[in-house]
Amino acid sequence: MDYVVSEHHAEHDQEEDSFVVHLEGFEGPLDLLLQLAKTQKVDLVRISILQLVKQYLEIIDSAKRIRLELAADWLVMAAWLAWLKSCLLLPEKPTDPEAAEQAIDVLHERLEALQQINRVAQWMQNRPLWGQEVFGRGEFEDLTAIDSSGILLDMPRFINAYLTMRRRQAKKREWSVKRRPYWTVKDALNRLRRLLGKDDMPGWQFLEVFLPIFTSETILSPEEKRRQWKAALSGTLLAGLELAKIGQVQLNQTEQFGQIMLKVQSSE
Amino acid sequence: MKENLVLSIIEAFIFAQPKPVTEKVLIALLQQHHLIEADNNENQLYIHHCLTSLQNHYANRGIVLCQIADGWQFRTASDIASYITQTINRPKRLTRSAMETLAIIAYHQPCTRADIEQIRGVSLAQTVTDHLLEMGLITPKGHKKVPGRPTLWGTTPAFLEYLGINDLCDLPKREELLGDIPYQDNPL
Amino acid sequence: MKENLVLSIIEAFIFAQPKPVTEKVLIALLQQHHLIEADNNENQLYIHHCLTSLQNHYANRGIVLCQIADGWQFRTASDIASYITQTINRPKRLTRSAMETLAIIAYHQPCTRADIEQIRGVSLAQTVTDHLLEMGLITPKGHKKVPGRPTLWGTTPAFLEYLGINDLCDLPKREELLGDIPYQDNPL
Repeated sequence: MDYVVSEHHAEHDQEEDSFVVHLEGFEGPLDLLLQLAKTQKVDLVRISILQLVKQYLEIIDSAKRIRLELAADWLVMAAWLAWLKSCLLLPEKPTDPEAAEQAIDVLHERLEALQQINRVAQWMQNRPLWGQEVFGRGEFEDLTAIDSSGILLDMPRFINAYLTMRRRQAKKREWSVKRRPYWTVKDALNRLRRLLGKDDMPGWQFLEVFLPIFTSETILSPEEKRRQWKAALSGTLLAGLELAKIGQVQLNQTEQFGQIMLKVQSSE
Repeated sequence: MKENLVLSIIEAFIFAQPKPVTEKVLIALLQQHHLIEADNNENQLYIHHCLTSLQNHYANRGIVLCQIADGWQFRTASDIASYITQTINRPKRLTRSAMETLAIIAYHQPCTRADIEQIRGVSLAQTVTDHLLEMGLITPKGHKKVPGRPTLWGTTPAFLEYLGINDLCDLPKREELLGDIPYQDNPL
Repeated sequence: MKENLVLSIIEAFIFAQPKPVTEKVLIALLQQHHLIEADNNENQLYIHHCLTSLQNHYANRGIVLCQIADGWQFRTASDIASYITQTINRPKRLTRSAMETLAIIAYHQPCTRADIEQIRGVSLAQTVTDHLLEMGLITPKGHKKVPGRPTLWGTTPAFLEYLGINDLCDLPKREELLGDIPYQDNPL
């Protein structure tokens, strides 16, 4: 086989090359079939399918001998047509005669559809095409005038501008939380440390003893005064707890809500 | 006198526009200048009469007024193409596979790539559709409701302009194409 | 017969070219197709005769053939221009500072420049009020009886027209608008 191919190759180098090119010139197996059908010079409906199939198989056969890598779709078509040929040649064979008829119809339809498209494409190619043979005006005129005498002012825009501006201005004002003259934990801690450093604080003392004496420059309402005292007491308690934690004082409360007592932790 | 003005306006307007001008736009233009009445049923007829009159005036000249893609446009006459084309830098004609693909899309739209491949019996290179898309001759028209949702393709108004026809109906009929006489129509 | 062809070619060629076409180019084109002789001194005259003939054909129509920048070009007739020109309204947008100034004047009128500056918290350029004045949106409303007698500003009827309201009372109330703005005070 190899030998035959190479001999063939040597003998018909020129012919063979042109043949390969010839096959590639077709847009697939169907296109080749349509071209073969055209050589029969009869209506597609009356065409001899058998003759068509024979021609196709012959071409594929010779092409296969030259180029073994022939594309799959060419070979698939060849296999299908070979089957169709066997049906046509041996109608008495127990193969389904209807299947063969259907296959012929399918082939007819596909060839007709392709032929139709071939002709439309040809018709389109022959038209004087825009940009090829027929041209429009080289330069177009811009016939639009822009009238910008009006002003873009409407209620939404107007209101939006006012609001945006007022919001922006509102944001610029500084807000500071009014400082309340409450006794803080920090204040209490400082005061406790200072008082406990003195020697005249032996034994247990009431927690309230450590509260500061408030001298307010503004007159406070009784309500305010009570809140001030409560803040000072809780501040001092927290400070006491803090000192107890680090072992500087001891705290004692004998009953719920009872008086809280505080004592300096002895150094030993 | 008034008719001359109307003809001049229509002529100048179509002439200046880059795209075909529809009769609707022309009617609106004339109404705007009170040259025809608003909401008159005869306006359509009148415009058509004017356009035909203009078309006749331009018969057998270098420029012709044609009805393209549902509108009207001035174009160079196709019978003098050979005289003026040589000096104008022309894009390449479409390849056979591109032209066939375009023909299939035109006749079977909306259709998928698989439909095109089935009719032509060969696989369709991406470059072909890309090129047609780039030329503005085809456009996606949604997706086919099958697994994979392939794109459906259709032709554009630019396709009609390219071929110089008014409507898809102006393409050759199926029956005309199925005869056994090889189709030969060269209008040039 | 030959003259008609020459006229058609010249007509189509000038039509299809994006730039004005010189007579030299036209002569070369016709020579290329052997429609005029090579190196004939009368070619120039002949082309000129053709162009004049075309120009006469287009006299009193919607399109004119005119000589522009050493070449020939088709243009729409200038007397038709007003009919086919479409006007697009593109109203001017007020700048942010102009819009805000206008809003302050509308809500706090009559007010002085100093009032506006106090509310906006920035100084007000003279050009802004000049611009609003020029557009007819604000107008002087006398002088404030304080040292320096600064001008008091107010809005005009044109301002109401733009907003489509009858009266300043139809503006949304300031209290409604500013309800959600904290720490508001009215410096006026």
